[in-house]
Amino acid sequence: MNSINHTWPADGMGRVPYWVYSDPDIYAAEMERIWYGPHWAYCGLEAEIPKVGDFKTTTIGERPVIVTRSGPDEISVVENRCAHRGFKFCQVRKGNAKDLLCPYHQWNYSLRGDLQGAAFRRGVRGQGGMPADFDPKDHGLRKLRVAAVNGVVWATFSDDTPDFREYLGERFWQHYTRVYDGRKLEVLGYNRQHIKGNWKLMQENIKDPYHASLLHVFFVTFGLFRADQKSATEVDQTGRHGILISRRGQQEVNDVTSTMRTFRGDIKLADPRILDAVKEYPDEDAIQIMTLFPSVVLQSNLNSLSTRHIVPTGPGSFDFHWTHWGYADDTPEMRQRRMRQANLFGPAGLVSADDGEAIEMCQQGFAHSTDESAVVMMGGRETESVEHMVTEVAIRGMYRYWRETMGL
Amino acid sequence: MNSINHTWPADGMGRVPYWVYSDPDIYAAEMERIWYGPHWAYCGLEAEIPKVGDFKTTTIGERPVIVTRSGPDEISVVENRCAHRGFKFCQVRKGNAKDLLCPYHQWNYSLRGDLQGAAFRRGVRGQGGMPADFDPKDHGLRKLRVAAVNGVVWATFSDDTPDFREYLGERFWQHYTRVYDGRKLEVLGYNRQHIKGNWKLMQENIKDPYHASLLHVFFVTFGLFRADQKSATEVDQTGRHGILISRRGQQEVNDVTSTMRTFRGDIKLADPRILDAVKEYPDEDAIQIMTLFPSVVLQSNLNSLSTRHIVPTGPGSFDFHWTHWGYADDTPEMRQRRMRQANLFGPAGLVSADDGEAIEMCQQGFAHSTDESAVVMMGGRETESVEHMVTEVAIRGMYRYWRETMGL
Amino acid sequence: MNSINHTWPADGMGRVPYWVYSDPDIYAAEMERIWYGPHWAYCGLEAEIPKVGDFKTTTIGERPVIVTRSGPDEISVVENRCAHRGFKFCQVRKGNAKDLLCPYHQWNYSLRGDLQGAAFRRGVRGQGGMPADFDPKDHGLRKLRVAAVNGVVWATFSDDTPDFREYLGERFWQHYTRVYDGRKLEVLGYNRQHIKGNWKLMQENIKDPYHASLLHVFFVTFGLFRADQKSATEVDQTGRHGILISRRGQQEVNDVTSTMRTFRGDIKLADPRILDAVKEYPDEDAIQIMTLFPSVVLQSNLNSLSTRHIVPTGPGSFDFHWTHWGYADDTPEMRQRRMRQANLFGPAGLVSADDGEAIEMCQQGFAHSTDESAVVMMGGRETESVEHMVTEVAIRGMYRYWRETMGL
Amino acid sequence: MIDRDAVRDFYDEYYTALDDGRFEEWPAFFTEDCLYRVIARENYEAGYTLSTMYGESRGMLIDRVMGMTRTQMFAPRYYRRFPGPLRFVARDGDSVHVRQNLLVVQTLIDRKTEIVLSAACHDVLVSEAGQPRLRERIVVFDSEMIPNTFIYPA
Amino acid sequence: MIDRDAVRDFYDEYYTALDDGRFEEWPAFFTEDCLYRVIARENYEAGYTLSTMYGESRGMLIDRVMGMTRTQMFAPRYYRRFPGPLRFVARDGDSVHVRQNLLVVQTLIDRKTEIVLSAACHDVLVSEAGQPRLRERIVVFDSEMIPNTFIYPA
Amino acid sequence: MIDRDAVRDFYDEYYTALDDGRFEEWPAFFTEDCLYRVIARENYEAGYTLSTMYGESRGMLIDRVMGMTRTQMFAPRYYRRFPGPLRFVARDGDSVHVRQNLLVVQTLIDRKTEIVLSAACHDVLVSEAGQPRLRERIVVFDSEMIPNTFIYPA
Ligand code: FES
Ligand code: FES
Ligand code: FES
Ligand SMILES: [Fe+3]
Ligand SMILES: [Fe+3]
Ligand SMILES: [Fe+3]
Repeated sequence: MNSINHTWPADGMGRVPYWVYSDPDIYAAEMERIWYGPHWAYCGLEAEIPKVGDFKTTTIGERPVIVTRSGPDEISVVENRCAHRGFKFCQVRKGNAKDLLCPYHQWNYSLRGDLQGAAFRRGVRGQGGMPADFDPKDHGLRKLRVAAVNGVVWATFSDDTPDFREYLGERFWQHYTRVYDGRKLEVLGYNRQHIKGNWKLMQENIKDPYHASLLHVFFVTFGLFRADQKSATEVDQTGRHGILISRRGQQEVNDVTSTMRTFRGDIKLADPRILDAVKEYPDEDAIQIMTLFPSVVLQSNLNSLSTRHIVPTGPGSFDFHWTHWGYADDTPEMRQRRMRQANLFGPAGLVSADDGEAIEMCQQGFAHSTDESAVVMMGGRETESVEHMVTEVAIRGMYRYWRETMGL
Repeated sequence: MNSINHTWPADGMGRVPYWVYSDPDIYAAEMERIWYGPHWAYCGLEAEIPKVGDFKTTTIGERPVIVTRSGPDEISVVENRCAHRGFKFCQVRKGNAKDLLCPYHQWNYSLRGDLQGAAFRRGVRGQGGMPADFDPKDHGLRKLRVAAVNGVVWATFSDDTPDFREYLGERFWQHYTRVYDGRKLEVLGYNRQHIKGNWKLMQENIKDPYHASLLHVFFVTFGLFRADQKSATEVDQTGRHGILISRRGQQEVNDVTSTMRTFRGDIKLADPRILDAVKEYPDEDAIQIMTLFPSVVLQSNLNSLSTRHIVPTGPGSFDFHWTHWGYADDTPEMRQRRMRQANLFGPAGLVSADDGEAIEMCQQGFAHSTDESAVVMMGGRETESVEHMVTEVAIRGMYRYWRETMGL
Repeated sequence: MNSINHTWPADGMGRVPYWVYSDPDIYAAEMERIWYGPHWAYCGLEAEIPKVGDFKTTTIGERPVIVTRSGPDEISVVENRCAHRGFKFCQVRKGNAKDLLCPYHQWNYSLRGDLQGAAFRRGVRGQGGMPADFDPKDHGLRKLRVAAVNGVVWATFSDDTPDFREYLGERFWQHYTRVYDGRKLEVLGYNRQHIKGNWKLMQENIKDPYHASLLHVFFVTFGLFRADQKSATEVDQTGRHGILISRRGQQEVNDVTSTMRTFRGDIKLADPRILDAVKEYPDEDAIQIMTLFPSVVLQSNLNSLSTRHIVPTGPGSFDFHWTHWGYADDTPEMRQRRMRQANLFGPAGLVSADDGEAIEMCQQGFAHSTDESAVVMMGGRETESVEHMVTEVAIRGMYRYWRETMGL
Repeated sequence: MIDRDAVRDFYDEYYTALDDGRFEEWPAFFTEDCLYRVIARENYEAGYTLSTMYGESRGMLIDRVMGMTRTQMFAPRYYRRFPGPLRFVARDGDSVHVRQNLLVVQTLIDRKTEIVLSAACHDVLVSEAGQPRLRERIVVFDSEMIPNTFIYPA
Repeated sequence: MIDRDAVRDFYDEYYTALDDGRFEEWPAFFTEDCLYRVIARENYEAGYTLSTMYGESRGMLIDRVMGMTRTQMFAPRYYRRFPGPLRFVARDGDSVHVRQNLLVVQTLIDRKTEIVLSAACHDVLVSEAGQPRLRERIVVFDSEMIPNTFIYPA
Repeated sequence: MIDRDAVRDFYDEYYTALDDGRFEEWPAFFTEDCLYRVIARENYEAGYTLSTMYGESRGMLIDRVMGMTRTQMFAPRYYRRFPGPLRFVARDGDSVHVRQNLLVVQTLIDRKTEIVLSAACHDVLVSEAGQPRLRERIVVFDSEMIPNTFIYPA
């Protein structure tokens, strides 16, 4: 990273310099150190590939991969790049196959990524073929380490990545298993957005509960999310993961709403079913939104459950893939409820659309002032978990970790 | 600018090397030294924001700014980038507001850009909030220096920029005040073009009267602009500004037209009202087109008045915003006349369309021969004003100044 | 090329590192050393500009050029960039003109590219004009060296390029003159594709006969191209050019087809006229496809004859221009036959569409793993011609030459 | 019985109201008890019910308009709708099944116009008080990767 | 009285003439004394009269064609016009008020096809010698940031 | 005698079958002995006969579908066709000459929707067994620089 010559602002914890969002050398280093480094990346749900031979394609960082059900109780993740001449041979989103075949020269791999056959390897009628020293064992697909944890599939390019539970830390393991508790999951459908902003802005957006109670008029107005509600903002030991927890409040006018210019006391819903949420977990929390660094947001918001996968496509943009899901044993009513509440989320979400727009507006705002920096001192300069949402602590935590990892 | 290793061609004044139009390092240096340096940049017309609280958004170089009527006799220009986390919070072209509010976390600024309030600054019910050392005075929007001169608003990022009249120099101040004479202006409408060429090509195009009498068949044919007319090409002391002055001629065939391959002697207009221009200034000039470096072209052409704002969007492209205007006290006939003549200008202009196309064709031509250079020796190698239009003197002037400023 | 710090993989001849396809510095060096270096580039067919004054525009590397019939027996190739200020003045695909006129300031060039006139060169009525030392001889268009060989026009920017026959070498000269035998050619039409892959992938695709017998199900199925056919893969002395020769086979099932997963034994054609090919050359070859480095593929496939011109548009993409042709003395039946067979080729080709897609899929696959490398050891590690098609020898040959030329 | 001309006029009104941004008029084009979905083709074909925009009553459409106009934050933009030929698929009783392609282009300030939605619309129209109304409208879009947000209804 | 079919046929002729580049025929689709505007939506909505292309008589349209074909310098391009459904807005006396969306795409040599204009057309047709003619045509375009130039009429 | 409504319905069926990917039904829209061309405008105008897609019998169209569905290798994509207004050019004997613009947009996985074809279609319809059928269809496209491949028929 000798090509990077930036220095972090003096007020270390309270500031984030804008060059972290646009410098191509920073971005290239992030790919190596973060995305292909010692971190678990989101790959999908086991429910997407239930039967042996089922596979799905996805992307980790910028690299295409294939997630296969390579055995009854085995999931494999291999790079979607033929070992012969680099062909991205799997082009569909999902499918089922006995093996992985590259159409260009018919190199053929097992569902685990081992090269099983290469057409004409021994030549045709004594002509051509691979040299004697060609050993199929040296020519398999690049295999990633895999962790399938309570229905979610994770993978990493690095040998140094700690095991998944350790990667989360005990506290976040508890949060994770609250929702991913081992029950079978069911896919309800997908939403996909291309957002013209740096990938970290998505992490920040979710790590920042403070915006939610101000930007999201719909949430605020209907008391779904308000700064005066019992809530917590937690950061893991390393600072990289975060979670925002909130109880549901009422649509009441009080001392806090009076400070919110965006509160609309007069609004009523013509059909309130969109908000008819039911308690489905032991605790009283209405919302738990977790950011697992670097690749995903795990949402449990009212009864809307989803994973939101971040796929960087350059310093200034990323693709954002939503997988909405429910439990396999959901009642039809519950399934219907999750569907209805999905109106709040995704690219047309009455709440989430605000975030996609906000991220682009941030990138537009600072893109040409990279010597300036953002202020992230709401709630102080610390990086410890707190029992409220009036804070940017989780953002500070992420950059504490980011600087360690990037050596900046 | 250590990353720039180019040397100017031997024939210094007579040549412009093609790398000035495409090298990204040159472009980045131009942003710092020229666009954000000691130069006045065009922001708009006072007539666009007549009432207190009126604002408009625009761009200087690549930075978004907001122009506000912050007081009865005060105009402010602030960067359109929230001091909190960089949000480009003002997204509309125009509006009226009591203050400037960023929707992301409701930081709220005065029309002058001072931070007036930050939601939850003191926390919510004792939780969170900004640290004790958070002083709103340190967190306002970046303010630019402003000059509102006879109806036109100018701004600069630099403290070293001389005052506007000095920036123009006496001679150009006279030219400027010929048209911008203190009368109230009125907006007639806008035209906008995205042109795939380096921003300096637009400056050159207008600084080059010689092309006008050859390229613009419509002009030439109807005697609106011809090399045999009384005219002048002036350059300011520094070389950066230029003006082209011309009297109107006739549609006559003579020794000069014979040298013009594009003269169409046979063309007549079915409805000549498009050319029915009237004298509206004391002098006899039909055309005065001024280039105020680096950001704008001020046109008074027949009775068509406009500002043409240059907004660079990379080494190889810029946006070009036309504001067509008239005087507030224009008669309906005169307003109608300016409208009609507007057919000659803008993206569909019978004359100006040629220029937009010409600029793209230049960029296409030299983009892949950056070691070659343009010839700009028409009228010699000097950079002094002349009493004719058969010259590239104003282009030479601009590059004389450009090299000083860029240290090349 | 000091900015390039890559090292070739250990297994020199058997590997191609993926950075050759995406590094912008490599690409820039390729332009200088290969495209504008000592190589003949394809410009078109003489049949496109039969009459004196006929011209066509095309591109060599990234530079626009004009090919003119400057005399009854003379063809000139000049850069499409005005010597004045770089204007790409010729914007049409084809035309006929007495001279070349730039519309911007009416500099006017002969069909050979000599400056014949510059408007107002001597000023207008004693005003302006070019300085005394302005010598038109110094201001012509950049002229390229030209070779018109049996109906095909070639040009080069370099003085060091050997003459065309020598450039091909005796063996490839024989292949070239098999099809381009001096008979008059006739244009049948064009096809154009924009392909998002590095330009060398197109060269590799054609230099690789091994894929053809596996990827192209249509070919394989109808016995048009199969690994069990008599064939040859030849490489010239330098390694840069290649040719693939094949006899036509039958739609038979045998030991080889059994190894081809893509063979469809059951498919029949409803209207077999598309394959009704006739022998038109002395030899028994059904297919001869030649790659002349770096710019073109010369195809004689059944009775379908075409040139396929490669125009790079960046490290990750190129334009691919097909000129389908026949002999001027073709019978109507033969012309019709070539037309019909064209269904196999071009962007919708039942065979060629596979290749365009394959190239993009390769670029997608390796773009983000530039430290990895392709395996090109089919048929060994040698670079000598062989009497079969089960080989990547011609790819190895190209990279042997490429490394010499690039100094890598 | 709704005839072709009535249906044609209905959609002319429908799309004009949306293009003009008269969103408050939009819910009235539907029956009180209706189904509205804007759904990605991949979901539709996989049998997933998850929709990007969803309403199961006129009330929910009214709430969508309220949310869009009074609560959502987004950059100003124009949408323009280019419906393809109307195809009459079936009639059962008093309802008409209509199908139509739809291209929606958007223009943001100072940006070039781009395609935001390429879709097939599967509609069911019924007659209410002599007026055709949508009892069901399923907009199945190919353009699964949405350029950030999808704000206004299709 | 101009009927629907006559109007439909009129626009078929109108757009075909333009798509085919038979520009010299274009002015004859208008009345001698007519109004033609191609105007940015921001201007139109702000009440500004400034138009990107403007004509207040058939003569001016003739001059526009002359200027375009004999004096302007521009790169060769194809335009193709995709009008939306015709909507009949009103009739007063012998004139018909018609409204229609219009998508214009352009293709330059070796470049991909792009949208150059997304607009709504507000037209007034009258009958002259049994022929419908345009007395007024206002093309209000959303695509305010034009890709360099707008050459051929809409 | 084929009337307007029959032609309209015919094209509704034609484009719907293609949009839905029911390619095996496509050849039946043509007469046994037919001519089908998808040809670049530059070729068409220069009098070159070379076509990007070509068929001179229903059989060849059947083979095209077979090749496309069983032999070609390409990335999955959606095409959607947006035909412009139908224009009746001429009638000779029992055949109708029809002309129509056509915009085809394509969507590849995770990519934005783009224009793949902007064209004018010159068709000749005849009546066979009471059904209109295409005896000739020439699709002349402006979009000469194709984004890599053109896979499905227009
Ligand atoms: S690239 Fe996959 S088999 Fe050759
Ligand atoms: S970014 Fe503006 S208030 Fe937070
Ligand atoms: S640029 Fe060609 S004459 Fe001036
Ligand atoms: Fe949010
Ligand atoms: Fe000009
Ligand atoms: Fe091939």
